[in-house]
This record gives sequence, structure tokens and C-alpha cells, in this order.
Amino acid sequence: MQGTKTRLLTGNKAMAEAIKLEMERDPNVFVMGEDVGVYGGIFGSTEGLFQQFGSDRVIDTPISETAFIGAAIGAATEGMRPIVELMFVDFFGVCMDQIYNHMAKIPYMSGGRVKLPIVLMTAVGGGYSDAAQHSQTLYATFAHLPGMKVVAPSTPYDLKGMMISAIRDDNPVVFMFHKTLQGLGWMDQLDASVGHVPEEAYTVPLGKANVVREGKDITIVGIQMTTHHALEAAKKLEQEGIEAEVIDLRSLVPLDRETILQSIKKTHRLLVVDEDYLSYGMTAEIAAIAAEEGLYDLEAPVKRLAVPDVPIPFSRPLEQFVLPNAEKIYQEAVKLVNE
Amino acid sequence: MQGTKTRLLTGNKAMAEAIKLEMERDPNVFVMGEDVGVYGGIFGSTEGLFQQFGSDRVIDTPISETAFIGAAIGAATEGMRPIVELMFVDFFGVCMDQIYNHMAKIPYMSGGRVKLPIVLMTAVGGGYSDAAQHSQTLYATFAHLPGMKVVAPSTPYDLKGMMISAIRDDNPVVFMFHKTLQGLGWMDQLDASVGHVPEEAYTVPLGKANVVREGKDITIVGIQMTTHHALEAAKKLEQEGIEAEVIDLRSLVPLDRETILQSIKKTHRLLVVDEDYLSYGMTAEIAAIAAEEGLYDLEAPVKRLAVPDVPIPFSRPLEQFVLPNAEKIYQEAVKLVNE
Amino acid sequence: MAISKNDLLWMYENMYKIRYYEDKMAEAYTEGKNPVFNIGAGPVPGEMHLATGQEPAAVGICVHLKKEDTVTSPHRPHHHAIAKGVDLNKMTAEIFGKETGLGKGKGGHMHLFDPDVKFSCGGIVGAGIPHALGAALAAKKKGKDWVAVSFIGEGAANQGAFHESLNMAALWNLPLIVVIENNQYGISVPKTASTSVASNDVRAAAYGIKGYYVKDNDPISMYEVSKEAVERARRGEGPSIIEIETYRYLGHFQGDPELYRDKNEVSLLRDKDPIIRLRNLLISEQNIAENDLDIIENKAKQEVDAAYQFARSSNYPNPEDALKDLYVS
Amino acid sequence: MAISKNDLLWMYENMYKIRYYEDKMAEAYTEGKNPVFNIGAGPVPGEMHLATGQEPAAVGICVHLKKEDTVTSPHRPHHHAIAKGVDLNKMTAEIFGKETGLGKGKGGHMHLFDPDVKFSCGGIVGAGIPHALGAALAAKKKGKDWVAVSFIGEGAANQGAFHESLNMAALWNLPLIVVIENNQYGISVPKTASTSVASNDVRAAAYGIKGYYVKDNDPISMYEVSKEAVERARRGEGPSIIEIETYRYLGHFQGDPELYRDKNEVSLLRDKDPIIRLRNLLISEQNIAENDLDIIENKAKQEVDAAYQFARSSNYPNPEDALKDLYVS
Ligand SMILES: Cc1ncc(C[n+]2csc(CCOP(=O)(O)OP(=O)(O)O)c2C)c(N)n1
Ligand SMILES: Cc1ncc(C[n+]2csc(CCOP(=O)(O)OP(=O)(O)O)c2C)c(N)n1
Ligand SMILES: [Mg+2]
Ligand SMILES: [Mg+2]
Repeated sequence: MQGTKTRLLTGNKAMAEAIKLEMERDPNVFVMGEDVGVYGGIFGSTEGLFQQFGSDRVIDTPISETAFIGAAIGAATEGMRPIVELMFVDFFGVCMDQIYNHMAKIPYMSGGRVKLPIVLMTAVGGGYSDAAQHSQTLYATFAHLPGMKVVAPSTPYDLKGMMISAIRDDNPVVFMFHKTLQGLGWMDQLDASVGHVPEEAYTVPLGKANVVREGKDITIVGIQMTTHHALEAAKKLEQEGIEAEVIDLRSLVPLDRETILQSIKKTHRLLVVDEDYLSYGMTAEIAAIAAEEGLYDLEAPVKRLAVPDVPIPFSRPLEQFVLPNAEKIYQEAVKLVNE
Repeated sequence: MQGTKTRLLTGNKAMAEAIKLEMERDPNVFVMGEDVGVYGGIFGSTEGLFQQFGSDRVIDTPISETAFIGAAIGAATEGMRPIVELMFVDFFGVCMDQIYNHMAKIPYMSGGRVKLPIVLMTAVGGGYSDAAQHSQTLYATFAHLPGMKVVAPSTPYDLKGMMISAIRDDNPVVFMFHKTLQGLGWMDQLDASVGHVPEEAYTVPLGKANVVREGKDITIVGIQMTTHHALEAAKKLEQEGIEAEVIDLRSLVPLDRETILQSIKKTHRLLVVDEDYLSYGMTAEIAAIAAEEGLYDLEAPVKRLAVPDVPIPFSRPLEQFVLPNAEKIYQEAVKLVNE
Repeated sequence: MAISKNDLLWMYENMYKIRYYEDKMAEAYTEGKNPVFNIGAGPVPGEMHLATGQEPAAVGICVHLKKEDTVTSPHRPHHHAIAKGVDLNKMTAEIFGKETGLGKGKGGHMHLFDPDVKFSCGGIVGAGIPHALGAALAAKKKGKDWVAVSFIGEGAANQGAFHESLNMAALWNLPLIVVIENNQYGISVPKTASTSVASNDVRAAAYGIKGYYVKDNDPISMYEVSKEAVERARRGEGPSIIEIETYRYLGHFQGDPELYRDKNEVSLLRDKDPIIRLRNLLISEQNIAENDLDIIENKAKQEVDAAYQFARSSNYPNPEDALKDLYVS
Repeated sequence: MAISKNDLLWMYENMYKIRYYEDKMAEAYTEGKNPVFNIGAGPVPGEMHLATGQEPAAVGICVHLKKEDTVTSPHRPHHHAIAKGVDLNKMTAEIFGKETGLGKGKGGHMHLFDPDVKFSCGGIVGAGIPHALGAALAAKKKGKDWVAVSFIGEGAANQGAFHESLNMAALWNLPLIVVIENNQYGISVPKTASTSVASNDVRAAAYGIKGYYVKDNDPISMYEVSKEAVERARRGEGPSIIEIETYRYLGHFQGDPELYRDKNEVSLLRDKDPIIRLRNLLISEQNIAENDLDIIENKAKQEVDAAYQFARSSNYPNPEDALKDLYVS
């Protein structure tokens, strides 16, 4: 995208712009969900769309996730390309059957005869005291179940480019956006939630990890917030003479094993950081890949840092204790390099 | 339990006997679910209970999983000890909110003030052509989410002893029983689905793995069917002079890391076998533990064998291709030992 | 209401075809499972839910449907599939797990998808209703007069998806018709032990829509109320619920010990079989010659026999094909 | 219906207390969020759903409840908690995230659990109904005359849990009362855009149970229908649905830009405020002296002030305590 005109956009505006461009391009694309209309999405994912496209194509639904996500399946079967929003990923339990038994499996069960070009977008993440039922990422919960692509971009550039890819993809894509990276006025203001975004439509491939910082001493794998924490930690590590390579996973499914294995070959040390629960999570999968395919490259045990298998507690000191952050990453990285 | 009177029982009868004994012992225990009454549970988990205890304590429900699993939470809050059956684990998607946002989290969110002594029992597993929506194990889907104990016994002895432990536990326990290990007359007849079971009540602790075969050359970790496949493979390996140690995980949460790590220390080689999906699954967690805490004990890469990230297909040759079995384990073990 | 002879004959032919299909399936299912029944054995392994006895529900409404209309069906799908015109060869091949099947053997009997005639089914109770809702939404968006029919059992009417979908269909005035086949049981649980009202058509009041009730497993009454419901939906007058009193002659699935019902319940039901009743009516009231019916029956049999032949003679998929079709491209 | 002076005064006191509590919470919530609003900042971080204006729903039924009766509540729980008699100190401490809170700071404002008075709430729309169903089942099993009341918003009545729970409660004739607070919106979506019927009491027909409708946010009418519903439930006459027309004066959550409604909608509502109406009625029809009401109000204020004081002066939990309470033992 070199040489094209860019503006600084927040994450949410980048996402909404992607949807807008695709809706202009393809009349079969429409949006459905709770408060996606006048409100513009609780986390701004559909900002401005209702005003441009009206209630026929940007549809507020009742609080009936099973029905409207299931309806996306039925509409997709009819050649539409629905984008549905599950307001918080934490609500998946009321509608997971439609997502994983139907959306994810129908293409396979039909021997590829039924295409379901659906984007299920959903807000993830904590850190602002929204407690146990509104703060999860649940990356692995979705990534474990085959049939859906599961992506989780970390920058406005990727939010736009991967959303466009997701909409154009003929397969169901679970598109997780991190609340704190939306750049909303009413949350923590992070530099990372604003970025240069080209005006026109462009795609970022689904399924490619991104080496966001090169280094030779240790590989740190993160996703969304933990990528940004890792980058911050890397700066501090640099001052100690430690060169960390930071990989932004971006996509949980398909998973870019190659980029991770290449990096381990170079650094010989692996730290995986996740805002999801520790056990049976993303850190386990990445560590397992290292143990299976990169074992001889490792010069120290793999280290995993994630939410220590408790629900997200409400009170700030408790929540901060369970969430990964730059300081914790820094500490672990130093230990690992000295191992 | 040495010296007590035992009989040969099938898995389902062992389970049902555990429930019966606990219902006799504690009037607060009751059973609720679809076809748990006259039918005795589609997979025989409640055989004979309706006849003994009547419809007040063995309750057939409408096909309303959200309502009746949620009702178990409300009843448990009132001091009851409900056992609820989710007929197939594959149906979790219609009621997961009650399971993981409420049952699993309320004890924590209430600071331990609310106890939820609930057993959620559910049938898992494939191999008999029941296709994509009725053949899964979903071990990791449950194990990833904190707040529930998640167990999956492999023998009639453990089915009874762990069911009694689960009922007496003051925490929510997800009790997965494998259809093929129930010893039902209308499924494959496996030796493993029948076993010696003492008449009286006894407990087997939740959270302890079981070394079901000792060996020094390779550690094979399995659970339910894959444990039995591993034992079969171990016999064949023995003929080649390879001594496999086989660990029956039995409990996914809590996870007995110690037993696994001890075994790796001895054998230096690890093969993990799972009937669940490969990625972000049980094999990942066990491999990650090895990479994190047992790396220096490993003399070869960890190997994982599981369902290769596709839904379970219907047709027999397809299904057999994706499921692990003794032969595949044998092959992988030979490769690993020669690595 | 006057029903055309054509429609009557269409219904008769399809009821006959369904019955013959299911009888044949019941037989095929036992192959390889004798003398010891094993659900996973034989040319047709896995669960098998047959619809013998429930033909009126399927034909009474599908006679009003065209190819562009959508049908979603539950775990007991054969009668709906046949009435909707699903390719019988490919459907049967799928049930036998063959590569020529609708889903190349990946789906099986509970997972039949034929986009050519907009038919789908699935094994999760109630889950097909939202899919039909979505098809109805698409029809409205496209400005077409297409309707979507979702068949469910009476047990499914207590699943949350039922409520959510009907509320949305009513709210958006969509051409959705939910047909509830009240065959009296959800597996072993009788309707009185699952449902707080005598019949689900009264639940239409909860959505401000039309509710219809069809007594006595009667294809003619089913035809009549369905005609009204379908025409209303096509005219943009919104969704409706039809409950039909029907009967399953066989167990919930093949192999069901059926200890929950009286042994002679079914023989009483068979005495008033709707296919025989319709046959008699065609002869006595429509002056159709027995011989003409024989011709129809023979044609149906031949078609079904050919489908079984096609299925049996087709190849199994290659084992490695299990890894294909996860994603389309 | 004659209402005792005691009950009227109890309702007034509790409405006043709730209103004062919520006003104070609205203020506390802004602390640390000025001049730039940041949802995660200040002594009360996270989402905050206040019930200002919705007091009649809570007091009109809780006045009929005893300690042994169960109440489940949604994401907007303070008015129900106060009316049910939840420990005000511990509740407020929980909302401030302190170790003295009901859940030791782990739960927060949407997750208040006080087993002593059988109160619970939660952040998932509709999810509390099954919990109340279970409590009602337990009451019946124990042979007690206890009832279970589940409060939900009108938006929640379109969630599957509503349907499933009411069917089961009706089927088993359980003492469950679902109170639907129709405050006209589910976040930004007006009831007309979410609900296919004008009011949810008509949905009682879908379960063969009683449905009641309370107009105009009126505590007295709420008292009356609730009395009947609670007494029926206690007598074993089964479940019911009560919908009350009510209003939320504030945004869905604090910080809601409220672009979806007219700016003067709320001021019109405040003009007919139910607390003022009840106060006037107490004075004019019950001959209560203004002074006596002042005393009641002051007592309520003091109690609330003390609770906030308790919360503010309590300690935060130790960070490592996050790892405790996953399991009870
Ligand atoms: C959500 C869900 N719960 C339970 C089941 C298991 N199950 C399959 S069919 C069935 C009974 C369905 O009864 P009904 O809807 O009346 O249909 P029928 O079988 O009588 O045709 C049940 C409980 C399921 N498949 N999905
Ligand atoms: C299952 C689920 N879906 C969506 C949400 C997000 N959400 C929280 S409150 C709310 C609106 C609820 O409306 P209503 O039931 O009318 O209650 P009110 O907020 O008006 O009191 C929504 C959509 C949720 N918490 N749970
Ligand atoms: Mg039925
Ligand atoms: Mg509302």
C-alpha cells in the first residue's frame, strides 16, 4: 500500500470503513446485531453505517443471538454475505450451537456444496473492570473448533485490511476486535489504537502472522493487547541489551506455524503471551508446536504467560494481577534469556 | 478397595450404581435431564433409577437445556445437589452460557459464598458413524474455561468412584462418559467397557492421573478411548521390545502435571493421543507442559495424535481416518522411539 | 375447499414414495446388524430416525412449495426431503456414506443439504428454525415471494430457538412457516411431560401471528391450512405456526426399545393410516381407478429402488478425503 | 384493594432509598472520570447500569416477599437488591471493589450474591430466569411455600431462556414469577423494534399461565397484581408473568450518549415521577404528616450514606487473592 493516501484512524473507524467500502461494492453484504444501527455498535464497529445505508442493510435485532446468528446462516445460504455482531464474545454461550454446530460445520457436512460467507464480529478483552462476564477473549474456545477462520487483528491497518479479507472470504470468519484497541473516547487511550490507514480498500491476508519487531535473543508471541505489551517490554529489554523478536499472531486459525518456527530457529527462546485463560489455550498450542516441530531449536524451556485459570475478577488490583502486561513480560523475558 | 466384594459391571451400570448409592445416602441429590426417567438415559447413565426413586427425584425434562441446566444452578443455591445430564456433549452450544458464565463462575464471583455442588454429566465420543453433531468429545472446550472440574474416566471402576467423588464435591464437576465405554448392548463390545466394581460406595479422587502401564522407553498419554488404544498399542510395542508407559489422564481439570512430568523424566519421550480436535486441545496442553517444565528431560520432539481439525465425518472410512486408534499410536510410537 | 385432482395425486404419490423409502431404509439399516445389533455396523451405520406415519405433514405443505422456497428439517428428515424434491439418488448415497452422496459421505442421514431445491436438515433440536428465518429474511430483502418452511417436532417447540425465531419473524413480518409435527413423543417423553399447553398453535398469540391446528394426521386438512399459510406468507402477511397431530409408527430411532409406550399403541394407529385413507378417498370420491394408483405406486417404487441401487453401487470416498471441504475456495 | 399503611410506607421508604442510592452512585461513578471520561477509571470502574425511575417494579413485589423467597436480577440490579434487603454495606463495598464486599471484590456491580436473603444477579440477558426456576423447583421439592421472582427487562423477553423457563415452570406448576420491567429500551433499541407483541403479559397464553400488566409505572397497581401473583404461587397455583410499564431516566449505562432518544423524553417522565406521586398520595389519602415522611427519608439517607462510607473506607483485596475462591472446599 506504499504511496497511497492514508489518514490516522482509530481501530473502530478503520473497521467501520472496511464494512462501508464492502457494502458499497457488494449489495449482498449487510450487517445485523444488537445496537449496530443508530448506536453504531457498542464498540463503534458500525459507526456511521446506519446513516449511510439505512435500516434495511444495518439491522438492529432483538436480544436473540441464536435467532439472528442462525438467520445469518440461512441468509448466507441464499447468497447474502451477512456480517453479524455478537456484542461481547462472553455471550457466546447463548448461541454457540449456531456458530460451531452449523456455521462452522455446514460447509464441510455438505461436502463443500453450501458456502457460508459470514463474518461474525465480536468484541473481546478486559482491563477496564467489566468483570467475569464481559472481559474475556476466549481466543482458544473458538480456535479449537474446526470450520471457522478465527482472526484477531491488533492495529487499525490490520483491522481494515483483515475485515475486507474476511468479508470477501467465502468461509465463515470469526473476527475478534479488542475493545481497548478500538480507540474509543471513553476507554484507555492507547497510541496503538490509532494508526495510518489508506483510504481505499485493501486486503491483509487471513492466516499470516506478522513479525512486528525483529530480534535475535528471544521470540515473544502475542496477540492483540499482548502484542502491544510485548512491544513495550521489548523496548525495555533493548535497554538491557536483549533483542526481542515480537510476533503478532493476528490469526488463530489458520495458524502461521512457519513464522513462529522460523523465529525460534533464530532466537532459540520462546515466550508466549495471551490475554485468554492459560490452560488449553493459545499459549499451549504455540508451545506445543515448538515442542513438536522446533524442539531442537530451543535452548531453554518455553514460557507461557496468560490469565491464570480464574474468571476475570472485577476489582482493579485483582484484575491487574491476572492480566498480562509489559512489566510481567519483561520479567519473564529476562529470566528466560538468562536461563 | 482390596478384599471387598466385586462384580463385573459395564460402565453404564457402574455409573448408575454410583448415583443410586448417593441418592440413597443424601436426599438432596436428584437427577434431571432428557430421557433420564423411564428410558434410563440414552446411554444408560441412569438405568434403574427411575424405578427406584420415582419421578420426583429422577426428572425427565423438556428439550430445554438452558432452562434445566440453569435450574440446576438455582436448585444448588438452595442446598440441593443436582445431577444434570446433557445428552450429548455436542449440544453444549445451546446452553453453554449457563454452564460457563454461571455454573462455573458464580462460586468465584460470590467470593466463595455460593456453593454449586452440581454434576453435569454428558456423553462424549465417536466411532460409530454418528457424524459431526453427535460424535465429539470437546474435552478442551470445557477444560479451557476455569471454574469447573472436568473429568473423563475410562473404566467402570473409575466411572463409579469418580462419580461418587463428583457428587460429593462441593464444586461443579463436568463428568464426561464415553459412549463406547458404557458397555451398551447396541454398540461395539469392548473388553474395557466391563470391569470389576466393588458393591459398596468408594471414591476415586478427581484430579489424579493413573499410570495404567509402566514402561521406560516412551510415555503415552491418553484419555478414555485413547487410553485403551494406547494400551493395545503398548502390547504390540512390547513385541518389538519397546516398553511404553501409558498414562490415563482421567481428569482434565485439575490436571495432574506431576504424574506426566515424572514419567517423562523416566522415558524421555512423549506421545499424546486425543479423540478431541488437535489444535488448541488436550494434546497441546500436555505438550506445552512438557516444553515448559520437562524440556530438559525430552530426548525427542513431542508427538501429538488427535482429530486433524475437521468435523467428524459420517462415512466409516472417513471417520476411521480422522480418529486415533491403536495402529496409529503404534506407528507414531515406533517412529518416536527411533528418533 | 376444492383440491385439484393433480394435487391429490401428487400428495398420494409422495406419501407412498416416502413410506416405501422409509420401509426400505428400515430394512437396509438392519443389514450387518444381525444377529447382534450394533449401531455402528452395516451399510447404514449411525443413528436412524424414520418418519413412517408422518407423511401428511410433509406432503400437505410441500405441495404448495416451489423450488425457490426453502425447507429446513430436523433429525428426522427423509419425508421432508422427498416432498421437497431432493435428488433421491444423491440423498440415498449420502445416507449410505458414499462419495456420490449430497455431502460426499461427510454428512450422513441427519445432514442432508441440497441447495438446488433449498433443502437442509440437522441434528440439533430447534436449530433449523433460525436458518429458515434467515432464508425468509433474504427472500424479503430480494423482493421475492419465496417462503421458508421449518419443520420441527413438538419437543423442539420448547427450545429457545423457537421463541427467538418466531418473535423476529413476526417483528419483521417475514414469510416463515413453522410446522410442528406433534408425533406425541420427544424420544421417550410424551408431549404432556414436555409442553405446558395442549397444542403449540396457541403459542402464535405470543407473537401476534396466525396459528393453525391440524387434527388426526390428515393430509387434506394439512393441505388446506398450509395453502392459507403459504399464500399469506407469499403476500407478505407474515409468519405462522402450524401444528399437526401425527404419529411415528417406529421407535425414536431404529433400535429404540420403546419401553415408554404401550405395545399396541402403534397397531391402533396403523389401522387409521393416512395413506390408506387417502387411497380410499381417491377411489371413492375422485373416481380414480385402482389401476391408475398402481401405476403411480410402481413409478414411485422404481424411483426409490433406483436410488438405493445407485447408493449401493457407488464407491466409498477415499479416507484422505476427510481432510477436504473444511473450507470452500 | 386496601393496602395497609405499613406496606405503603415500606414501599415509599424503599423507593426513596433506591433513588437516593442510585443518585449517589451516579455521582460516585463520575469520580476519577473527570474531565475525561474513562470507563476503567475512578473508585467505581466498569459498566454501571442504574435503575433510577424503575423503583415501582422492585418495591411493588418485594413488599410481599420474605427472606426465604428468591430474587434473581439482571445487569441492572440495585433496586431489586435493596428491595430484597441485601446487606447494603457489603453490596456497596462490592461495587467499589473492596475486600469487604459481598464477593470480596470479585463480582462487581453486575454480580451481587447475597445468599442470606437469596438474592443474585448477573450480566447475561435472560440468564437469571432459569436460576429462579431452579429455586422454585427446590421450594416445591422441599414442600415450602417459598416463591422465586425473576426480574428481567423487556428486551430479555425475546431471549430463549425466557421461553424455556416459563414452559418448564408452567409444566411443573412451580412458584415462579417473571417480572418484566418494560423501560421501553434495550440499550438503544426501542421495544417496538425488538418485540412482536405490545406487551409480554400476552405471552402467558403460550404457557397457559396468568399474565398481568401494570400501567404507568404505578407502585400501587404493581403491589396489587404482585400480591395476587405471589399468593397464587404460594398456594401452589403456579407461575405468572407481570409486565410493568416503567422508565429509566438515565442512559442504558452511565456514559451512554443516548442519541437514540429525544432529549426531553426524560424530563416529561420525571414530571410524573412515581416517588413524588406516592408521597403525595401518602399525605393526601393516608394522612401521613410530611414530617413523618421526612423522618423516613432521613433514615434511608443515613443508611445509604453509611453504606457508601463503609465501602469507601474498606480496603482493596490483596492482588494475589485473585487466585482464591475458584473452588470452595
Ligand atoms: C438441543 C438438542 N437437545 C437434545 C437433542 C437429542 N434429541 C434428538 S431428537 C430428540 C427428541 C426430539 O423430539 P421432537 O422434537 O418431538 O421430534 P421427534 O423426534 O419426535 O420427531 C432429542 C431430545 C438434540 N439433538 N438437540
Ligand atoms: C445474552 C446477552 N446479549 C446481549 C447482552 C448485552 N446487553 C446488556 S443489557 C442489554 C439490554 C437489555 O435490555 P432490557 O432487557 O430491556 O433491560 P434494560 O437494560 O432495559 O434494563 C443488552 C443487549 C447481554 N448482556 N447478554
Ligand atoms: Mg416428537
Ligand atoms: Mg429495557
